[in-house]
Amino acid sequence: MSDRESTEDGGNVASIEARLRAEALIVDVDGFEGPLDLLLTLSRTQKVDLRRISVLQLAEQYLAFVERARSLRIELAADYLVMAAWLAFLKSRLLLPPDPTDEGPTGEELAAHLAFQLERLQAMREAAARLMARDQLGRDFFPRGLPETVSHRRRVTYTATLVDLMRAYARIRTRDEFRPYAFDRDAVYTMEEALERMRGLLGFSPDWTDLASYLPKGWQADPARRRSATAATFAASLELAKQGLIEIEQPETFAPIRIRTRRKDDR
Amino acid sequence: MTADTPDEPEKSLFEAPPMGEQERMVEAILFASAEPVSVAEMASRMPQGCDPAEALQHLRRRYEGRGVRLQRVGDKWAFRTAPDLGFLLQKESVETRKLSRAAIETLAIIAYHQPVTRAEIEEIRGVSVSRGTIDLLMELDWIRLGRRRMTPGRPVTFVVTERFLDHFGLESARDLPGLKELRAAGLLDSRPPPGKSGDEDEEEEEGNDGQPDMFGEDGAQGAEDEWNES
Amino acid sequence: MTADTPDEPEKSLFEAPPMGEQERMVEAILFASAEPVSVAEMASRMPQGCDPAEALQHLRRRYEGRGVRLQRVGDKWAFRTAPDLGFLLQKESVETRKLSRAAIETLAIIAYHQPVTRAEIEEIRGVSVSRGTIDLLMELDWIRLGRRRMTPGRPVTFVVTERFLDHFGLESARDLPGLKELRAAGLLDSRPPPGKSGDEDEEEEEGNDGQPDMFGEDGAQGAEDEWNES
Repeated sequence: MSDRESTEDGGNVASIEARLRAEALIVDVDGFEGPLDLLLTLSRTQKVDLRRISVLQLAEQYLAFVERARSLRIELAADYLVMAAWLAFLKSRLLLPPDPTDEGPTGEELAAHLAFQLERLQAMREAAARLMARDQLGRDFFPRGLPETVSHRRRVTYTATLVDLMRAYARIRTRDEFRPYAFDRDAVYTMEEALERMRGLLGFSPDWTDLASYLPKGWQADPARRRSATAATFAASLELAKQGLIEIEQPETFAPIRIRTRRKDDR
Repeated sequence: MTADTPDEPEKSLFEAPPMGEQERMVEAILFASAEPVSVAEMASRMPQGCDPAEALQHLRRRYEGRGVRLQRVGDKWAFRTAPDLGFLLQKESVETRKLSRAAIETLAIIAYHQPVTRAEIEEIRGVSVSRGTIDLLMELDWIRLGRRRMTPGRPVTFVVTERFLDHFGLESARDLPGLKELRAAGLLDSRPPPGKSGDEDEEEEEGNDGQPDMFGEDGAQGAEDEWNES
Repeated sequence: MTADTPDEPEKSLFEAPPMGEQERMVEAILFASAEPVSVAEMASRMPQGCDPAEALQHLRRRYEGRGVRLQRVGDKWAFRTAPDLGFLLQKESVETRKLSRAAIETLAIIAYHQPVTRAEIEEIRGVSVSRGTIDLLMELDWIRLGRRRMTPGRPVTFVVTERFLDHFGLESARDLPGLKELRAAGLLDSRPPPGKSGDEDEEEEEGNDGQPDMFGEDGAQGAEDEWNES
């Protein structure tokens, strides 16, 4: 083919080559992975380091390509046209003197970024090629072919003490008659006791009442006993509030906590 | 062509790789193969003139006393874990769990009332006994089947085992303290010991029947726990 | 193997085995597994007090130049045949699916830029990334989801996996070929397009803000840390 071309009129050779190249591009248009890929391919015709590439020239090449595709009635995907529009804009920026009132990036900045994108894409392609050229597992080097299985045994042991056992039995057998009471800890007022007491008193407190007034007799003087009773009563009131039996309020920080019975129609 | 000239310095086209190389080759082949490999098979894969049988002997010596060793399997060869290191291929994890409340109560009833049928256990507990609970106690070898009750339906009974006595340090099930003694020992304290609260879920699962008192010890304990968490 | 020092103090029940023994154990564990094994995993299977990390160093030296070699894969270790002997093992080779150019490029971008969002991959390749490409790489277990980017939309990121490292014989993502040069040339920087100020793809724009090191050493380290966590 080249022989035939060289025998022809020398003046035509360049244009024929150019035409062939253009047609090759057009035929190949499906083979490109988008406008950036096409630009990268076009940039190879400049045969320079990508960092010194002429973006203006590249833009012109691309626009010419799109123009030719259009004249050949080849339908280009939208992103090729978007890129063409952008490159046309970039070209005008690069050619016209910068407008001082115009904000935004200069043509040079845009061109530099495009060059960076092309260089980065090229670099990634080379990196991908180098990666795939490495020795690969299952092709160049191999894992153990006869692995021995590791048996996994999970053993669950259960523990229980004699005390647990007896306590459990006591719990069942005394469920009915047994009433909790605190022995050998007479300064402790339990929450159950508080609950018991409060439930008995609830019906009589339709209005806000200081929580402290619920403390049982004999638990108010001694500080240790008062503390325990207060804590238990407070805890019991939270439980009752949770059950929707009462409401709690505290007007401000450290103010007395007050409760009242929740009205039946509110429930 | 007297090929056997080990001291031959210059390389010929048909010269086999040095024995060290052959050893490496045999090593790689045996390592990567999914099954034991025969000497003939090795020879067919290695460059011409190789002597895998000899390479094997070198290799075998090299692995003597190592974590793996070269082992003959019929007329084939394979790497195998050294027998004394077999324990490394077993992974064992032991998890200690507290017996669930349902299980401990069921166990207690069996211990105090043995031989006892399932229906009796349910009557005492007030809730049905799940199959899993019985299975677990059987698996632990703390209970076993006793004689069938000579009543209609001939239900099976459960009794505690030697292992149960052993675990709980009892000479016989009759040594279990009675209610009075439990109370005297302070074991009827209303407060569940710390850490027992986790049992609540279990209980709820089986239903709260027989616990009409919502504000009994358990309800209160449960509520307290919720506060502690927040 | 010369671990038996005569002046060894008296053996206690909890004394770790001599280093020579530990080396054997590590050898056995790694030989038994086709997959890389972590140091923690080895330690969990070996007797208490063992130091698999040190044993690995000894073992690695022992296998230098042999037909199989000890290879680090992230924070795990595996025996692999020496690459120069691959020709012997063609029989074992598994036919791998031929990857499309898009898949290979996407893989490389994820490896070199990780953690990287889909929008960033598309920005670099200049085309959209098809769902199938990501799926395929995930299926091969070469990439996985990394942490979400803390930017509007919280886009997911992709990172390469330990299996990727294993497949390409890399000790860590930092050993990717040419990584240093690419970084030095600024080609792994995230460089937002000039003048992009929220009028276009907001998510992508913001994604790059305030994370200048996302693609740098820290990025790679971060990804590795995630591996270590698992």
